[in-house]
Amino acid sequence: MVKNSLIFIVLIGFAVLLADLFVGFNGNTDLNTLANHYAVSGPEEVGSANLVTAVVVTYRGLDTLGEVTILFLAAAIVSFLLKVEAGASRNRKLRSTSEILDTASKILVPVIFLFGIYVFINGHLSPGGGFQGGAIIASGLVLMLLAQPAKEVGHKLITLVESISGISFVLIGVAGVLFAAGFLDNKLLSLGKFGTIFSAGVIPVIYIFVGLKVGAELSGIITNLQENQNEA
Amino acid sequence: MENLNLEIITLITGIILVLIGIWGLLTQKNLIKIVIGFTLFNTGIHIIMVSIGYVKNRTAPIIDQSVNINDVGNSVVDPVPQALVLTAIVIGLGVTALMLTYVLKMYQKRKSLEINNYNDLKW
Amino acid sequence: MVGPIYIIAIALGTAFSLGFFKKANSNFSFAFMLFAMAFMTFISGQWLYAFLTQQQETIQIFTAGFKPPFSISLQMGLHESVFLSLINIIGLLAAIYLYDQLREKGVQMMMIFVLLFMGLNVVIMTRDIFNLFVFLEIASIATAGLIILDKSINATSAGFKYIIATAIISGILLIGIIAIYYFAGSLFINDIIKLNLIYVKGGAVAVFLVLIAIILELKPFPANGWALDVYEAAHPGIGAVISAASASAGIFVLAKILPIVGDPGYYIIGLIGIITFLGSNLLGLKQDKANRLLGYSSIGQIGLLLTIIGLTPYLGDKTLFIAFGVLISHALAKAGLFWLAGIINSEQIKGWAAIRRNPHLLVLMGTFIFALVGFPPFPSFFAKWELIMQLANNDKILWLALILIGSFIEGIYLFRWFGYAIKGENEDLPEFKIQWNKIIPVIVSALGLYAIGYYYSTLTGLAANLNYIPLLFIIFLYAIDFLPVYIKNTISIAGIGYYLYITFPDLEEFRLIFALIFLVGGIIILLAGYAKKGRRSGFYPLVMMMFAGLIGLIEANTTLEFFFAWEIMTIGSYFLIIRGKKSMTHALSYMLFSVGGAYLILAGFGLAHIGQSSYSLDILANVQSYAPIIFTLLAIGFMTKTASIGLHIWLPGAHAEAESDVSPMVSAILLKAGVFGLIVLMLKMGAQSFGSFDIYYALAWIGAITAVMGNMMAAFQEDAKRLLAYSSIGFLGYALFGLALMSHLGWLAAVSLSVVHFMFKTLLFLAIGGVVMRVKTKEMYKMGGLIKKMPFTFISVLMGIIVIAGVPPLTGFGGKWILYNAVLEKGWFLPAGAIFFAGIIAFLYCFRLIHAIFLGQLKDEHREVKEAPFWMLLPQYIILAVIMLFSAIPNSLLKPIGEAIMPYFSEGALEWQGNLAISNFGYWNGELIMYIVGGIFVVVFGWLWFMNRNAQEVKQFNIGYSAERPSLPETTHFAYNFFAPYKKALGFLVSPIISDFWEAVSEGIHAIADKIRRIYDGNAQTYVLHIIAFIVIFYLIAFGGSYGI
Amino acid sequence: MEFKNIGYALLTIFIVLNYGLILQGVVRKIGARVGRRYGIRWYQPYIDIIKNYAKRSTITHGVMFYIAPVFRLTGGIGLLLFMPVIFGSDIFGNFSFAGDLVLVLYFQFFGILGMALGAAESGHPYSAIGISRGLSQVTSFELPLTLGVLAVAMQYQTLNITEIVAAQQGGFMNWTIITNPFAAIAMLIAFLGAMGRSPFDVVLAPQEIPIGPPTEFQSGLLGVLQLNRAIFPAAKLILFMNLLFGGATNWAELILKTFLIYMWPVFVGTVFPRFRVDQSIRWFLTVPLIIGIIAIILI
Repeated sequence: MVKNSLIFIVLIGFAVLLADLFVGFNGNTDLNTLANHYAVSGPEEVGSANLVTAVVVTYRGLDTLGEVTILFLAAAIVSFLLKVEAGASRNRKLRSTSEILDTASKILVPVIFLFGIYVFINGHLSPGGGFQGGAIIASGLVLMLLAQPAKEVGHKLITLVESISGISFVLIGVAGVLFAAGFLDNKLLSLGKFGTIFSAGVIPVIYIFVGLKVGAELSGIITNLQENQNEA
Repeated sequence: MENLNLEIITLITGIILVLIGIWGLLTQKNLIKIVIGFTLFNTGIHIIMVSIGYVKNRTAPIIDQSVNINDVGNSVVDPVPQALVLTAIVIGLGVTALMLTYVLKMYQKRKSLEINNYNDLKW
Repeated sequence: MVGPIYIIAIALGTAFSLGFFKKANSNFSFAFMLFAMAFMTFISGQWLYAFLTQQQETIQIFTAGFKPPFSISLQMGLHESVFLSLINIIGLLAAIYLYDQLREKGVQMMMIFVLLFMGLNVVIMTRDIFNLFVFLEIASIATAGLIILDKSINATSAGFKYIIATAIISGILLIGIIAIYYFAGSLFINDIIKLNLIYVKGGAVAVFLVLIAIILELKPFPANGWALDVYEAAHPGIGAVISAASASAGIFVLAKILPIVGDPGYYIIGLIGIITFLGSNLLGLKQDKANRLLGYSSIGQIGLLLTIIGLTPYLGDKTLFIAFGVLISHALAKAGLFWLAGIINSEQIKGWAAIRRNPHLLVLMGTFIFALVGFPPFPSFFAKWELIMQLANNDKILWLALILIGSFIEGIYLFRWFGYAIKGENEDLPEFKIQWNKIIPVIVSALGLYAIGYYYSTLTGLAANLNYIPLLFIIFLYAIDFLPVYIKNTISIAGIGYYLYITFPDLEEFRLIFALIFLVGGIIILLAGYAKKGRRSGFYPLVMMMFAGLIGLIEANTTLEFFFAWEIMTIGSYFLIIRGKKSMTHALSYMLFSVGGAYLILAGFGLAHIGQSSYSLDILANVQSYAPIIFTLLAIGFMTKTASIGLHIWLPGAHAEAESDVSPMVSAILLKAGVFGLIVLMLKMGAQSFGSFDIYYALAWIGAITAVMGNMMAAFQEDAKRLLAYSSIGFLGYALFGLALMSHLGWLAAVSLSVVHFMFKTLLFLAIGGVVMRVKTKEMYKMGGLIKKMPFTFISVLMGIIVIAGVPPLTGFGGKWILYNAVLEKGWFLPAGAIFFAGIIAFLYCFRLIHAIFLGQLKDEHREVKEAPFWMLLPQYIILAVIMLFSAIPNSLLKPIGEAIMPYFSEGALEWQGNLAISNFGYWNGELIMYIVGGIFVVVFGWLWFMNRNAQEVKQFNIGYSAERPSLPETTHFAYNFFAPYKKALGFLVSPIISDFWEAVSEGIHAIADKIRRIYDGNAQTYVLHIIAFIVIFYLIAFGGSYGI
Repeated sequence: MEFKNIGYALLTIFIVLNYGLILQGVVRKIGARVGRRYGIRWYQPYIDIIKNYAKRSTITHGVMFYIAPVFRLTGGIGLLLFMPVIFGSDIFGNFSFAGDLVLVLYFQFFGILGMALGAAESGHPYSAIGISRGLSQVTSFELPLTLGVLAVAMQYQTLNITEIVAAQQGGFMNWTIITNPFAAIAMLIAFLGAMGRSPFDVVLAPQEIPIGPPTEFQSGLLGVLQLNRAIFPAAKLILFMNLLFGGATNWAELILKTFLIYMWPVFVGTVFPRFRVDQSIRWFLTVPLIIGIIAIILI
């Protein structure tokens, strides 16, 4: 009880802090200089219709690389920690799934995968992008695993996709240093015609790799967690 | 109630979520619930971030039919917090995944989700 | 040059590619990873080189081809390159160290490892605040991954705590960053700095959140339980990375965002820093697990760094020098210790006793421990020196005191630990094996410490004259340690002799006198070393280190040189003392008193430096302010070495348990360093008083009480060497008293007594050492009747005690006589009464010493005892010859001393007519007394011989013993508790009040530490609560008062 | 220093030796008569010495044992000779030009320590016990004595005994005992201890321990000690006479004064029973110490 009241007091203090922080916040009526630059010059400089994508992949591309790295790290740690020791007997008790789920998944999973690919390919044009697409792909995998718990997903494949797309991302970045103005420079490829699929320089390429990578990483995490279900 | 605009409401919601998240994280004894507390905290922060980037009466920063290509600067909200929140969400996802994995591993070793059972290291 | 961006590319590329490799190729994948680490190190090192030598300009790297603030930019400047090099080198070494683990655990761990360092590298280079957040997260997550290297339950739960805590912290950071973005409209740090956000309502809170989050990443006390658990549970190789590399990066980040906060931030950082420094070190006291102890120490060091950063406004342009000196010492030493921990593989610090199975490992460990505490020649020494000087200069006395207190507390547990390593029980400890990959990183970091220490000493400018020749000689002796003892002994003697020969012409006055005591004394005592057999491994470098320090004291012209030498001497003597038997606790208390004393000296020098630009020792002569305080600090500092009452408890054990030829060194020579310090101090500073209270009068009383207590305790000892040790305490009481008189005669007495003390204490310790060597016990009552077995030793002891007793005609009397005259001149009769009382008490222990050992009944088991070896006797008889010379011709000793004193105190000098000394009060002719007494003695002896020449020598038990024939020497030799009635009457005076006092202090501090550390209850929620509460409390501190961040 | 000094010194020793022996005998005689006993003959000490030298069997326990009496007697004679015995007399100033009061004070211990060493070599536990007691007691009365001496030296601004005596000339009102009573009292109390008579005679403790440190000494060795027993107390008497009672300008005055001073410990000894060592230590470090401190403060 004492502890809870202490927590309460501390939380009140923290609330006061947050209140103090935002006491002057009254919504924005205008973009600040930075945002304005992105909005006004973004389409021209980057060629991406989705300004968020422009910011994410180009202007703040290094963040995105870091982001991918974080997922990669998380996947690596999960796979390390949950790695089932070779030779360990596997006696998982798995619930059998319903026919409906099984059948539906067979139809839906390819569609979901396709949708995911669509989302990341169109990342520079519409809401969406590599992360979203990757997440969608991974959700398809979740569905698949729910329907067929016993299915072994090829870790090798996941790793391969993950590594190749990761390396490609880095290589694109380095190519920017070598052949354009800087690391992850968008103008490595021509900007193309604004608003079409083949536009916005390397953004779609990067987003494809990001999508694949994120999809692979999330899938890796999910399969690892799933394989550890009921594991002694 | 004039001040209670959309962004203020979401901001306050975010703050409350942060506080609830911390409260849960501090008071729940079940490891999974603690992780949930963290995700609430994290989500609250993301909502705060988005609220901050909002500009009154504007649309998403995607140049499509709803945006006048020549007046982008006056028709979209700030793309930066949205880009940041994207990154933050992914990071949060990674962290949450890790937390759950650790909890799983701890559970596998000791068959308990009670946080008080993991106090071996102290002082 | 290879662009810094390639650090990222290489690291990421490597990490991503590692996925291709399978376990079968682990050697190849490890090589691949190592190559990446090496390449990162190469890039950063290459930039460092360019910045240092080629006037390279700081460069900005723009990503995505846009300028900031539109894109993320990185910066590479001198500071960045230094930190990057440090971190990457540690990373490279850590990777080598973790060779087995990384290979065994597979490619994931290698990926994580590389990515951790990639994260840290970007964190240092980036100039974008959100990018900073992202890469901090990478580093955090990678760390969390490395923590679970061995997948144990403890590691996993520690990892969980770590993730929860860092996730909360980064959440806070994120809130702060987004708020900053709101207020600043930019994420580019340079832009944000320009906006002075702290003057914007709400902006200040945003800045505060970022600041506090970065500080929390540095694990401040008390919101750091999670980090401690990590240090304890993680593999030591990982602990090294967290402690050394991550913390360095964290500090750099803090420095990077500091300009955003502006000046008010310093206050908060300093406050948190000092709390962390003190709190963490305090709690470390109770810690007995090695890795966790290292954790406490790491956090403490980070606290010190925070303090230094917080004190930037007062440290000015020295901040970087100081902070980096502390940081690099911490990083290399802490990494080294963690790595050693992995080799020793002992959870408890007591288990480190195993380390001395390999003496070289012990040397490495010592290097790290001394570097952490801030001894020379390590960078931390120069940093600490500069820190104290600057703080004093800015009148930040409280900060100065707190920093020294914190360092002292850290010294306690580090040296206790080191003591276990050198002297703890290691019989039952498991073996450890040394692998090449584990030892190389340790060696490299130790060498790095030495190299950077040397580099640092050249940076200070005034340290350029530091005398490294003796230190090189020490290294030489270490290199030839495999040779037999007589060769090394000869080389050592030759070394000292040669040094004396080349420095002799430059010495004068007191320097000459003390140089002779130190160096000639050293040579004489070293002669006894020929009596030792075998290799005497490690002995000579240590002896030479002590002498190097002593020489340095003599030669010092600046306060820094003096302090440098003082600390070198302390190291050498510490090791000499701890070489003895059962010496662990004594060496620890010696070290603690030494370190405490040294800090007082440091503080004193610092205060003396206020308002003066020079560093010469002469600044003491015209201090601007705090003169009496400076004097008191320095005096107490020096008195820890002279073992004045209250500060003496280290001495008896230390001297008594030392080896037979080390005891005279530490007793007869080392204590004089304190006397020399006092002399320098008193000469420079002159009369000092607090208001009307004369400090010298207090010193006189301290001297008097020391003399009485020292002598009385000596009288009650059963252990011969302990008796001599207490006698030293008493004798230095006389010297202190004499010095305090501040007159010609007082000083003449003090200095001549110091010389005499050197002689008889060498004589007695060597003689008793010889006896102990032969009879294998130090308990006097277990000896007896040895006069017939060891007649030469007996004569030494006899002469020695006559000198101590101050009975005419031998030279000890001269000191007494001068002291009487000095007292009459000065008029301090009450302390003088005590001094003379002490002189009489000296008879008690003198007699006891000679009686219990040499006279009375010979024990049966000693019937075959032989005389002490020739090489033990030789130095004794050399000294005996000098004593006889000084006794017969007292002015051969007193005149030169008098001349040395003359320039400072001319009044009341003795007038010499031949050998007749005339003072204002009386006169004394030592030579004549010698003849008269000799004459009377010969006449009386002749008379007795004439009357009684056919006396018959009888056997041992042929005594008139109440008509019974005693059969056992044990019951007949009255020696145990010899002064029982005296003890009954005055024993209460020597009840161990002082040691009880220090013990109570120590117990109290440990109890407090134990209570406080209960806050770390091992529960992740508690730790998070600490974090939130920490934020709230410092929010209130920063914004609550009128201060405002 | 000339050789005739040696002759005068021998003369001094001769006079003081005889005086000391007679004093010893006479005082014992008086003590016996006071106690209603017949007592010894007044010349008994001479007889004892002659008897001891005449003994044919002599044993020794070793070198230190053998030379211990030499140390003892050298101490006694030295003490005597380093003082001016007769004020104003060059002849009986003896070797006082070699050192001052400090020398005299410290030279007392020469004999004590030498004796202690020799006695200890005998290996007889009673010797050792006696030494332990003796040294303990010596240290305790030394403190009031030192304070008194410092007070006196300060009073006369000199450590030169001759000058101290000179300052006290001109009637008993100039004696230190009158001019500096506290110092004198402290010293006189210390003197009780120095003389080793009851109540501070536990060192020799004639009843329980057969004569303390000298237990093992016999024949000629004991004879030398007996010589010292005549000279050493006499020398101490002369020292106190010089410091406190104006010294003596001729032998008659010296004999009179020292005899009267000697009565002081004799009376005290007759009245008070013996102290244990710890008792005497405690006592010396209370009353006389306080008096000594008062003397110092009053200077």
